[in-house]
Amino acid sequence: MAVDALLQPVVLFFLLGALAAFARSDLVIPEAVAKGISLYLMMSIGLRGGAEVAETGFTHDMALAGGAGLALSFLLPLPVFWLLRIAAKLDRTNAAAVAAHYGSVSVVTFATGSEILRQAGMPAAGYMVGVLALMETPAIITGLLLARTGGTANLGPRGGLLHETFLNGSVVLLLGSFLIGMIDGKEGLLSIAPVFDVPFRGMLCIFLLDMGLIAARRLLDRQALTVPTVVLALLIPLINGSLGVGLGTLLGLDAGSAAALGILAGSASYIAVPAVMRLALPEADPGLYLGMSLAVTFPFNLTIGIAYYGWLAAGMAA
Amino acid sequence: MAVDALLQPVVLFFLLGALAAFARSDLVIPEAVAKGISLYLMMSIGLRGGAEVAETGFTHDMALAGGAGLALSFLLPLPVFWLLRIAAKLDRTNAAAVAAHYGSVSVVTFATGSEILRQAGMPAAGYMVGVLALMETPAIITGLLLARTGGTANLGPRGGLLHETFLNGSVVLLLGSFLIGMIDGKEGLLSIAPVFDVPFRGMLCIFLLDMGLIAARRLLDRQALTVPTVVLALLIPLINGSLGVGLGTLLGLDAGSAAALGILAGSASYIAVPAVMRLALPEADPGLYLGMSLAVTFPFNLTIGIAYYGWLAAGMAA
Amino acid sequence: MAVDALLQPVVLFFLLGALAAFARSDLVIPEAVAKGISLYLMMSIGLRGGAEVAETGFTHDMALAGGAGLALSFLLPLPVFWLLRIAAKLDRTNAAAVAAHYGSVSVVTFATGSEILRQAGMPAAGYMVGVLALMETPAIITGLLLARTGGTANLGPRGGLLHETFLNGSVVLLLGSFLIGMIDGKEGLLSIAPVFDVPFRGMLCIFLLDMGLIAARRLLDRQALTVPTVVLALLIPLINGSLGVGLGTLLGLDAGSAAALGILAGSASYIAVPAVMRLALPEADPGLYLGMSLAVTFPFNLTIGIAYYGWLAAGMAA
Amino acid sequence: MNTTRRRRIEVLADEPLIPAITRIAASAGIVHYTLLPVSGGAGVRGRWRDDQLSGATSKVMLLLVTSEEHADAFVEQLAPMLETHHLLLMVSDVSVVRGHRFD
Amino acid sequence: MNTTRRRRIEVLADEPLIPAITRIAASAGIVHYTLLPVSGGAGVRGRWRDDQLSGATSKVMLLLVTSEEHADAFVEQLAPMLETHHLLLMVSDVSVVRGHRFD
Amino acid sequence: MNTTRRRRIEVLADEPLIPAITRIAASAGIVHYTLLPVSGGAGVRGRWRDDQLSGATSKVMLLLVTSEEHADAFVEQLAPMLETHHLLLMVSDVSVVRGHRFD
Ligand SMILES: Nc1ncnc2c1ncn2[C@@H]1O[C@H](COP(=O)(O)O)[C@@H](O)[C@H]1O
Ligand SMILES: Nc1ncnc2c1ncn2[C@@H]1O[C@H](COP(=O)(O)O)[C@@H](O)[C@H]1O
Ligand SMILES: Nc1ncnc2c1ncn2[C@@H]1O[C@H](COP(=O)(O)O)[C@@H](O)[C@H]1O
Ligand code: NA
Ligand code: NA
Ligand code: NA
Repeated sequence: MAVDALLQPVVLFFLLGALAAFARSDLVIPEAVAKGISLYLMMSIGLRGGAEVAETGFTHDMALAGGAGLALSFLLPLPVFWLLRIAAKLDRTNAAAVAAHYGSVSVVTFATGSEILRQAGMPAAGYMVGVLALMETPAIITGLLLARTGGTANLGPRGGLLHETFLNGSVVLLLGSFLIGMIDGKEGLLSIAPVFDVPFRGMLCIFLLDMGLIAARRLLDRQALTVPTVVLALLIPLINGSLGVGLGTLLGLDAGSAAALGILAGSASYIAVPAVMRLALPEADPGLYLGMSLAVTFPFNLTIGIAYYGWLAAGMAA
Repeated sequence: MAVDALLQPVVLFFLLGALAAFARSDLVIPEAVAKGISLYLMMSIGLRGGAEVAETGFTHDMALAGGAGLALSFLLPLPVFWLLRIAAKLDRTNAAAVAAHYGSVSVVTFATGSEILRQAGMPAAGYMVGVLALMETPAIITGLLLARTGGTANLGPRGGLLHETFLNGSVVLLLGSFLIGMIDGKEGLLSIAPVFDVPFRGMLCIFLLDMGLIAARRLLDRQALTVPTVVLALLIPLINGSLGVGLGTLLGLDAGSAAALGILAGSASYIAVPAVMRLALPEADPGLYLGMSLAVTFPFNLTIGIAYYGWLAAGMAA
Repeated sequence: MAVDALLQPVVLFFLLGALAAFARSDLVIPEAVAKGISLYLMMSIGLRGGAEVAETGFTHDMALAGGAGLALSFLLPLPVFWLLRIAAKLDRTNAAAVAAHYGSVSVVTFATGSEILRQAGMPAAGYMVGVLALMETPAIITGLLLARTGGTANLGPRGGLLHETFLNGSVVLLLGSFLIGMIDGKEGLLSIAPVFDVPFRGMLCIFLLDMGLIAARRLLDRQALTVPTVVLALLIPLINGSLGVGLGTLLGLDAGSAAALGILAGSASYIAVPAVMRLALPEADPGLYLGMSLAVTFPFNLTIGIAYYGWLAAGMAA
Repeated sequence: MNTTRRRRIEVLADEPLIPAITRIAASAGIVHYTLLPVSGGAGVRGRWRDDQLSGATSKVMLLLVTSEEHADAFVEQLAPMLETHHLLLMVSDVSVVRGHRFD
Repeated sequence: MNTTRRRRIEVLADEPLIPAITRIAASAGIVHYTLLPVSGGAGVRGRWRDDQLSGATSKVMLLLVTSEEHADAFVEQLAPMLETHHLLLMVSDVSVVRGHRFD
Repeated sequence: MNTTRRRRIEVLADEPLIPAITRIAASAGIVHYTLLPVSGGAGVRGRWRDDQLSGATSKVMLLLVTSEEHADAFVEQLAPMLETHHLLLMVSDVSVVRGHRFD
């Protein structure tokens, strides 16, 4: 699976973007287009997941996976925080901010992983999209508790941080689309499938080209990344991902869904969490948390992590 | 039809956008993307309408519908103006500006309505797209006559207001695409159908998500809206729409086309007319005319109006 | 073929854009969307060309066509430079800058030409995309040698001009996609064909609408264009294109590929070369080189040139 | 360096009004200008953001660098429209090189 | 023309912080503002460009025209956050017509 | 509030020239900068609008806040290119807090 996965267009476009940036090409995807595709991906993932759940109805597995996801998102920041404090000597605020990113999830890693798993004949269940949505925010709460800061009240959001967290644009769009998918079902979505289903992989290619550019440019500009933080940005996904796969297998999920839980646990947010952290912990360095999650962990998961979690899940199921 | 219509993805995405905005989520569709989709919708509507007319050739019905559309667009602003002056106590300039909006049409309301009518088994004829194009501008002329202002000569457009009106970007694109559709016909458009035909409903979903966000945010920022203007923004579409359906039925149009004429008469412009009014009647308040047409009448038509005009047309035909 | 070609949607949308601009309509395609579609076209052309080459493998014809393309791109600037100096009395710098544009190629002219040739039953071979990529940059080197300027060292790019030239965003994206197409082949690209293959012609329509707007607006603003430069902007593509077709036929390429070589030779760059020239020869007037290549030569090729090269190639093959 | 003092004029206006305002500038002797995008704001008419749907409420910032004399002529001509057309006008001083280019 | 001297305040800040900063401005008596897009830059935290992916590192330029008194109150309130929140604050003078609109 | 007077430099330049100009700024001691988008304009070379097709004629506004000394060095170095490269250069005064940040 590993080599095949690496040669798929989605991954190759990511590498193309990264190479172009490393070679200091001036290639740029307009921000509005990249943002538009990112919104498209949320809608598409949400709709398709919702429609699948509409078909299967609520099941025992679903509840188990949801509970596992919630627990992982709440708890994973704790060991990550500890690692960052000990091994990378980060201050409390920065360690808390980074930990929140690793407890939360990356939608695009999940999307790419789902496609690769499907290609490999072990698709994840539709309800894993619901789990994805559930896992986005709890880690933020843990992160803020870890930061123990009442601090920057002055510039805090009016509605409070929880409001900001749950109503983050990408969270709302993913959840909303999931609900619409559940209401309309596969049948009802047929007429919009030419937009939200069929072109999904192609759109993902364009988006990953942009991700390659952004991740590599961030790596080139690295101001905040040190050797320990880079090492941890490779280690943490491996640990978290293995925990996710293990927990999924223990709970009796099918191999595809257990692999997906591993992908979620192993991935780090770079959309929803940074936006909240910028507001909640403005003293934390965005160069650090975006550098780790976007420039190191994301490429690692895309090229190695996903294949490894899939391999692990297949092995544990057997 | 009503409940079904409300549960279709296009409408649900509009509601999702509106709810997100009301909940003060930071969800935003990049302007360039929204504008791009809006242009896409014009091209698609124009091409498909033109291709249908190319198939049927010019017919008697077509001429009748066109004449009815022109008459409605020219005349509807008169009673609307009178209502606004009497019931909402608007000054002459503002009343004239708003009246022009209600005489003209909303392309997206028409597009959504057409899809819903088609789904319900009573599709509008292809030439109704031509009627749509005809109805965009006459109301502007009536509105300017009502405003009776030679006023703002200083900042008037160089080519005169009529130039500005007929060469408004969206009018040109709709008409131009309609002509291209007529020249190339269904056959000739086959190779571009994967872009301009198949994905239409899906693109409409994304656009309506944005419309929901914009309409609801405008409602939240309402500075210019008062109780009487909101009530009128609900009443006028009902009256105008009923007149449209009635006139269409009287002229012997099929039920689908009569319903479409109702949708056109009942809808209010929020793209072409505001752009011209900002130039022609700069003293008129955009908060008022965009508030009424975009934040009140558009959602009303989308959720209730379209279903009602369809029901009325079906009833009158029977 | 000529009339048919002119009535195809791609060409009609170009004319619509040009007419709208001449009539001074305010129609505008958001820059981000136009840029996004331009990137899309590069990816799509590259992928499809690469996949075809993956199928046929390397052939003798391929090597010949590649060599011919390289030679044309290196050498065509020489007579063009001479013509511009003699007939249009341009100074050395401007003549060199313009010559570089005519030695290089226009990706969209090639794309439109390929579609028209395919429609006419004489498709170009897939490897012509590789030739396209080869022809983009050599002309820049000749142009810089002709300009004989060590001049603007102050504002020169850090990595040197060759770096700038070969790593221009559009060159990288085209070549990268070509390679991905070769790696994955038709099979591997199947899952992304709904994005990169099927909608190609429709996307080209939207892009050409924008090109019509831009070309016509540039013609209206013409500051730098004189009668001689306009005449040359019509003559040069004819000469270069005929040379290209002749050389292709001589080398034994099939008629479609010979026509494509003519299209490449006859077209002038307006994306990659201007970006490099602005940096390398800042004293050269962008109004002149973009005016000639974008506002005169591009529309000429689209409406007449492509049909003529196709006719010539068919005639020579017979 | 040989610099000269010039006036920097900024006008925030609705996009559809820009061509008319640059015509007024030209009639006051200022033919060169630069346009800057604006993404949102709040004024007496409430908050707005650039939704580009109709472009009717999009705003643009017009920048003019010119001599005191031309600046005064322009401000004089534009003043009556400031209130009715909801324009924001600011004038300040800048130093430029090659002053004759900005007369 | 009857012009008045006012303060022009510009604040460059991360997009997520803008609502909070306009609230501070309002509490200093400045309720009208304009937002300008910014596309990139470099500071002590290194280079950035607007990638809009999360919006977390996008920046926006906030423009306020106001009286000296309100300007001072605003700067006073914002000053402690300049360093911690990586804001860029500039104040200069402009002339405006209808000065009472910018008090 | 403790404010300091600094120079505000704005340079309007074609996008491809920006990296070279920031290098000149750096060599004049100004390493921090901000880039603002520009959407169109008119100059001696006629009207332009940002069509982004090649980016060759897109322009960008570069903003530098710095000390008088560095500003003079920068202007001195850039001056010869103003005419040949069609740059627009403006210098004005601003007050900043934490003046040492802008030396
Ligand atoms: N004092 C101010 N400071 C900055 N921008 C302003 C100010 N007053 C008005 N504006 C801008 O000018 C626009 C029109 O103002 P108004 O005429 O008050 O509606 C507003 O929407 C703001 O974007
Ligand atoms: N001297 C300066 N001139 C112009 N822009 C600056 C300057 N210093 C900082 N900035 C901008 O303010 C942002 C934050 O600055 P900093 O707090 O130094 O990271 C930078 O990324 C720049 O965009
Ligand atoms: N007086 C001016 N005021 C504002 N912008 C100007 C002025 N002169 C030139 N510009 C801008 O600088 C660009 C280049 O100017 P030029 O070198 O005259 O072609 C123009 O396209 C304008 O955008
Ligand atoms: Na995680
Ligand atoms: Na109407
Ligand atoms: Na050529």
